[in-house]
Amino acid sequence: SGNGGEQTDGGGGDQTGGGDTDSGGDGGSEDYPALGNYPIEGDTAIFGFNVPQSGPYASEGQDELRAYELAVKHLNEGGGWVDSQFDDLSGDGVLDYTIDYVDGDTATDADTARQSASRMIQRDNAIMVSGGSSSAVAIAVQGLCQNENVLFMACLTHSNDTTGKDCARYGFREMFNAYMTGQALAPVVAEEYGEDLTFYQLYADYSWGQTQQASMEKFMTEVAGWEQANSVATPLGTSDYQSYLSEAANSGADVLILNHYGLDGANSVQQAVDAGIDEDMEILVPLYNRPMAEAAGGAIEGIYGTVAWDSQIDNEPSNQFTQAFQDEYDRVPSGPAQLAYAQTLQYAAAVERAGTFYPPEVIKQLEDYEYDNIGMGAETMRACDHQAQRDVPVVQGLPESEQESGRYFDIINITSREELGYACDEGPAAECELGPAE
Amino acid sequence: MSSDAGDGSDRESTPTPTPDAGSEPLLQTHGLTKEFGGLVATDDVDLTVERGERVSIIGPNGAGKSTLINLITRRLDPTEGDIRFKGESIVGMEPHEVVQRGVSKSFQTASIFPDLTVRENAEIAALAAEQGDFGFNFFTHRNKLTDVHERTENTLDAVGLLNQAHTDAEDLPYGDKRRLEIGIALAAEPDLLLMDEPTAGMSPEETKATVDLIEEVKEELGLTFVLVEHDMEIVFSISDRIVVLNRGQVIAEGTPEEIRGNPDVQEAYLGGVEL
Amino acid sequence: MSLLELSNVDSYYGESHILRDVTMNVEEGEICALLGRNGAGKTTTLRSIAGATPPEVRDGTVSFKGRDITGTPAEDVSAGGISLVPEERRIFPNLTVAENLHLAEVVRNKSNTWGRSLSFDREGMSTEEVYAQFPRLDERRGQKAGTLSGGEQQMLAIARALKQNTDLLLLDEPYEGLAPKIIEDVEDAVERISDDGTTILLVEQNAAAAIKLADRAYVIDQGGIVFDGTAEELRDDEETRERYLGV
Amino acid sequence: MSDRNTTGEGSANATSDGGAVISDGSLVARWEAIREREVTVVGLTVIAVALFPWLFSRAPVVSDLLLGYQSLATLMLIWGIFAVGFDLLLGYTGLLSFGHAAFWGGAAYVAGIVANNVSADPIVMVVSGTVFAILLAWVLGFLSLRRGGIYFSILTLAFGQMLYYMSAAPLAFLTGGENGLTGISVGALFGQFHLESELPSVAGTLLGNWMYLFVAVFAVLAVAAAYRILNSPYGMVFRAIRENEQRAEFVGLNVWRYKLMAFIISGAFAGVAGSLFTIHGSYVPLQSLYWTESGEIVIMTVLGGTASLFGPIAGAGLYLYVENIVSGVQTLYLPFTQVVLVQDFGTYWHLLLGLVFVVVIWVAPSGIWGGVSDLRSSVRNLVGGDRR
Amino acid sequence: MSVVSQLATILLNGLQQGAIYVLLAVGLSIILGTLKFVNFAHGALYLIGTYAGLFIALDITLSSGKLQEWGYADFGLGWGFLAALVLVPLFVFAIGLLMERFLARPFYDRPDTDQILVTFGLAIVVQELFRILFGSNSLPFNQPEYILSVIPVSGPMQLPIVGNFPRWRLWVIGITAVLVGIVYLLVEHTDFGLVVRAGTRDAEMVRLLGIKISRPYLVVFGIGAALAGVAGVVGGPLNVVNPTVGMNILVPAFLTVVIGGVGTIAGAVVGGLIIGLVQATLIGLPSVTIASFTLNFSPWSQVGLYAIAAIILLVRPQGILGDEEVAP
Ligand SMILES: Nc1ncnc2c1ncn2[C@@H]1O[C@H](COP(=O)(O)OP(=O)(O)OP(=O)(O)O)[C@@H](O)[C@H]1O
Ligand SMILES: Nc1ncnc2c1ncn2[C@@H]1O[C@H](COP(=O)(O)OP(=O)(O)OP(=O)(O)O)[C@@H](O)[C@H]1O
Ligand SMILES: CC(C)C[C@H](N)C(=O)O
Ligand SMILES: [Mg+2]
Ligand SMILES: [Mg+2]
Repeated sequence: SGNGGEQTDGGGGDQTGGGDTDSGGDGGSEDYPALGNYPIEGDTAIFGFNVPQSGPYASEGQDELRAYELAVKHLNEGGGWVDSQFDDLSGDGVLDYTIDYVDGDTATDADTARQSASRMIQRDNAIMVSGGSSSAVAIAVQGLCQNENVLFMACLTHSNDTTGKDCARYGFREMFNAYMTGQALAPVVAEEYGEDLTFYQLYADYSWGQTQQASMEKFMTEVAGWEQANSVATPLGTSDYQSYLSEAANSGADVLILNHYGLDGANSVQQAVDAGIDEDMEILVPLYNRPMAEAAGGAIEGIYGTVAWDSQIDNEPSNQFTQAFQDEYDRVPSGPAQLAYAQTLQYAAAVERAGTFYPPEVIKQLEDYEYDNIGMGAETMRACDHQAQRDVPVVQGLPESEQESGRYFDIINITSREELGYACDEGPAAECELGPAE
Repeated sequence: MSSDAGDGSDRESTPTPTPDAGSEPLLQTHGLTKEFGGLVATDDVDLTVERGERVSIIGPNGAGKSTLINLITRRLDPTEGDIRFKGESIVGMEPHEVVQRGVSKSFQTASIFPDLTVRENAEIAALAAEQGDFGFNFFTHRNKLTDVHERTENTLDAVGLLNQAHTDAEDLPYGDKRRLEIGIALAAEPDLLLMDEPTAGMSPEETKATVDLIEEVKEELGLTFVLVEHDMEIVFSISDRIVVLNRGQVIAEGTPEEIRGNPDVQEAYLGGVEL
Repeated sequence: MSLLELSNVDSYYGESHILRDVTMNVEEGEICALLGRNGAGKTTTLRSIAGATPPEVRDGTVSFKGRDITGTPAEDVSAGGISLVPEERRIFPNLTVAENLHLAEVVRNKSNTWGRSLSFDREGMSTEEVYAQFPRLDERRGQKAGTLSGGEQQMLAIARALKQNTDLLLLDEPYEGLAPKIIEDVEDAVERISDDGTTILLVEQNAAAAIKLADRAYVIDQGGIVFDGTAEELRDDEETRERYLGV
Repeated sequence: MSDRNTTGEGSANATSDGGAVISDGSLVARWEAIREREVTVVGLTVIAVALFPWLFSRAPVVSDLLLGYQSLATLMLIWGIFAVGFDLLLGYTGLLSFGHAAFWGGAAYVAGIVANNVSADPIVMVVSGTVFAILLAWVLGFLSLRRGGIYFSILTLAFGQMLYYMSAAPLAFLTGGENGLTGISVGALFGQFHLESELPSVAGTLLGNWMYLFVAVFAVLAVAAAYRILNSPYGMVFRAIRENEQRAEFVGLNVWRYKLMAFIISGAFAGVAGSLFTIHGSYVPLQSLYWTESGEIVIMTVLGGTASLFGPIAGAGLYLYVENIVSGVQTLYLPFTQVVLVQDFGTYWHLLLGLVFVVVIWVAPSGIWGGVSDLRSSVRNLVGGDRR
Repeated sequence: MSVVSQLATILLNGLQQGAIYVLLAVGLSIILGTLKFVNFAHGALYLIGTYAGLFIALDITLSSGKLQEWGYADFGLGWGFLAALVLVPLFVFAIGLLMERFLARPFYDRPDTDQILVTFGLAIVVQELFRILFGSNSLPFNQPEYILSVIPVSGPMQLPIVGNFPRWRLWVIGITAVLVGIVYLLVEHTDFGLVVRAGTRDAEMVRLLGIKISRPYLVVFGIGAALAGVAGVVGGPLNVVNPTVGMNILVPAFLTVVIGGVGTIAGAVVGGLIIGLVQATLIGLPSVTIASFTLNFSPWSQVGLYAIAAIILLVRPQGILGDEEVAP
């Protein structure tokens, strides 16, 4: 059955101290200096789940929170992947600590998210913060966590910058990024629509949209051999794209790439179809998710994109998670839920391996850690930029008549991680400076 | 309205002192005209006020008295004509600039600072008088401004409100509000004081007291003032000269005796009731 | 029973006590003058009758056709048959002459009474009657009232009142700012209206002009009635005139 | 004489209750009394500011009840500074600006940009942010004050939004656009003290870190400055303008320039606060220029009580408290029992503030502080008779 | 694509975007002009209109909010769009009446600042109520395909010169034109309008003529509110639906009023068209390259809006069609 990760080099050498403290309930205060919220007072370790409970990504946030709660439950009481996939975890707390959590509302707003994270860290002494949705928020919170020496297990964030120019020693990302989306999508659409095409891009004007736009430009030009006609930023929060779409239609380009996410994306696709653009142009939506597909309805028919994780992915960990989630909440988990669940367990397992909550030791355990237990195949959490190296599913929207609850697209292809990614001195990683652990 | 009844000749016959001859008049208007839409509120008014003179302006409602005052205080822009104060044209100035040059006004309805105390009301006026129209003294404690304080106290003393110095202005009885209003106007120690119906709304006793107050400042400060008033008793008792306005035009001008006997004034203002 | 009766009315603007114990009555069909100097309280009296606020009537009663109308809102008083032609004319400058006049009709017009049914002793004039009365206005139907001369505005204000269903017309200084020739026109109009059976309460500072028309007169000073008698009596009462009318 | 009325409102008149004798001697005495009171106000502020973080986030029992934490205490002071300045404009001068986010956010950005490109010295950051806010206030004030009343509010709103959209897109190369300004690392104070580090010994227990101390110094200075301004000729002129602008003009005051100064001064306070916000968070969200941020300062000020020195600070504190702490409360119990009053109480925080705000405007325009003052004076009257 | 067709498209887009602002601004403007009441809660009426339209027209499944928690996740009447278009204005009209009676009236005599503050507070309260009840998730407001099952209203429509244009957006322009026309006729050519226009200048005199001005006031407020409600219904399918839409649309709506001039319907129309056109034009303008420097206009589309507004107000403080304020 599922094999947990193996320890690669990196962490091994200095790890002795951590091992010793394992037995002492104190979590090793004598061996490691106080840092961030380490040592933990009392016998409960607090996780901070900072998710959007309001704002445009609130529905993603809610599903994340469900998954987080499920993860905490499994950590304390066993169940789900704790029993089946993560050998490091006992199902009886982490080390000798019971896990508890606090949650906060980021309102999909960077400032609010930071205030909320800061409360979790300062008042509630959270030892780890997880969350995200909207890369701007994730990056802002990640920066705060770096300053506060608290680990940030990024959940839903897809911008190259999260593990690129804004990367942090204290932040780890399981989600793939825009760059990989470009890599995964380019060959598929080149194959489907042919070469020598021109494309026109609209993108949400913030970290994610910008890097998504840049990545699409790079790979559509380099890999598919297409030519970019124009690329236009739309302010984040735009919901009426008509003027932008008119321009796109006027450009005479063959392909329209809509770098919008969530309902914004649903809107831009729908409005494009409503304006008859699909009659003259092919449309691409690089990053899909379910609420968006749901909202866009028939408009997504035939449109290519990538998704994080989907319950349609059929392998053992995926099915186990879907089952556990459904048992608990009576609903099919979304991609973000899987990320939230995985990131929480991943952290806990690293603590177990480190034998301490002392953040630098936990970081060492996570860096270059290899695993194959969260339903996306074999992965590595790369040390140089803290970006998971993983597979990326490419999907195509179904016509309205074939859509049913929980099924809105076909998984065309799960692009293997071998065909994706970039070296540590390449692409986004070249700009990454992780900063100190202590 | 362009009726041509009874205008022109009378006004031209009244003597208009020639300007710049030796001692300049304090205030002079030339062809001052103010139109509101089609309505001519003041029509080609030439008014001269000499230093130390007490001039009253009378006339029926809507004659343009208040408009004239408002033009002089720069609350309104003239449509045509010029206003000179101490020989300097004040047309185009901001109201506060005119005040700073020595023109003060008491308002028709009591215009005070209701939520401030009586002392503060006076102090604001004193401040403007002592410190000019603007200063960068936002870090100076105002209690350090001895000169302002003296002036405040003097003003309150002059209008007899020292005992109510701590009362909120809005809590004063109506008459005292008018008193304060006049005090605010006086605090600047103006060269020219314009008063628009200072006794309106006062009881006979209050009116008497106000008249006494005016008489008193007139003596003490040697003030020049222009009074708009409907109370003929006051007008005839304290004016050196009376100017009668009707429909925006000066129809007569002269000493109280001359005015009393002027048939045009009878007709236009006093109502044609034979005396 | 007089058409209009004020008994012991006290009116205030905020805390200023303006009308003090005013008692007066106006008989049906007469022209009654209310005289006094500026600020004596004439306008305040009219406003107290018409239900306009401020002032506030705190004591005493106003009754019209035997009904106590103290404190009745202005629109109800007006709809009940008392029309006020206020000081300063108060025509609507942004509306044309015709619209100004039409407005007076709105309330009378069945479909526009906002739900009230009324009965009147006297119907308001028709538009044509009004124009016949004031030919100057007829010439200016389409002109914005704000651009009329003062005298024309005054005519418009009176004409507007005449278009209402009015039993009692309150005129506040109708000659204000009018040239003598126009004053005569207005005087004629007032007389004719009176002959038609409308009762008129006329407020003036110009005692002579008022006495010419009036049957009876009151003189008010400092908010209190100081004289009450026929026009002749006032004409002969030199002392009152001198003391209270400033002449 | 110095034992009461430390709030700064209407203070000057309270001193001269000795009577109307005017002589140099009494003026000097009066000035000294004022001085004394000024020292008292500042002294009390210092004490309050010094005790606050300890009470709020560390003191036994109290802090457990309050559920406070250090960085929120700092943030409250920062917004408090902003609110004090805003009240000079709204409460004292009577001008309702809906564009103050421009000064707060503008200063925050400038402080951040300076830190990233010129000098990360916290003092340099504060100075540059504030100078920018002052210049900006001068320009925007010049334009917006051309009209009064609601038009002033709408103009400030419009200019504020213009700045927001400027930094959202065209100036994104400077501001980071929607991502906010990231990567700010604030230098050590005087090259010595890292703001994040704990203060030594007792100071550490009371104040916590250098950051708080740094902000607290500015907060005390802000209160002192505001107190002084209110007791300067300006304070009186501002109130005169609020009461009767036209009359103020006709006593010979250049009302327009005073209004502009009120705007600039309050912009300066916003600038100090905005710069401190950057130092505190080492991050500037684009949201800091959005008009709802202006709305927040309006709410804080009005809730706390306009036209009072400490009301707005209390309002800022209360707002942030509700936003950050009450919003996290899951279940509201009847005090000292297990009886559940409201489930998910925290989610109602914004609604709650909105309702309280409406009620305050409706029935208690003097705000919370006004309520407290009324209470205090009625208690004083009860206890001390009517010693004027 | 020819320049002509591009210009025509920009014009049409500008008209359509302007139309929503016009609907909001006409209401704001007549309320401000007639009742002298500053309504910062006008956006809340738009919000109510949008949600009401959504629930009347469609069947919605809520995924968050208290209603969902309380078990009322499936929501909506699904009566179709025409029903929404008729019922929502009536509903919001009624809300407008309540607002006038219980909120505005007590504040007529209070300073402008108090009016701004109290309505701003109310706007927050409404927004939060919606957030709590319906969740803060954006809800999709799908466009109607047909009205009365026969008239197609969605999908592209082939226009001369312009080419494909979304049909629904043409409807929005049409509906706006008709409604604003009706309101214009009502205000300029009926007795009701006469009373309202007279009341704008001198409410007391209107009362002295025997007319109960408080009723026209109520109606004016109601009409203003209803227009905001319509804006919510027709604009909803062009945007997402969430509790912040009201606050977001408020500022441009106010700007429209101030640009056009308070109290004039024509002004609101002109203001709305200027805003719509400026926005559409800046987005539509091709970028200009001078030497190696490329200037893109679309990032300036929002800034441009405010800049134009600022310029207009500095040159003509009373707004393009506004009356000069009467001298003191
Ligand atoms: N701001 C204004 N707009 C239009 N017309 C005005 C304005 N101010 C005054 N008027 C008109 O100008 C004329 C003169 O008014 P003014 O106030 O000067 O009269 P007055 O002589 O002071 O009268 P009173 O004795 O009643 O105070 C009046 O007909 C008045 O209606
Ligand atoms: N709105 C008001 N607030 C306060 N006091 C007022 C108000 N209106 C009038 N007064 C005062 O009430 C008194 C009576 O005023 P009123 O207008 O009734 O006089 P009037 O006899 O009509 O004079 P005029 O001949 O000038 O029209 C005056 O002293 C006036 O100042
Ligand atoms: C949630 C993500 C997958 C996409 C999102 N817009 C981001 O910023 O990253
Ligand atoms: Mg006058
Ligand atoms: Mg009168």
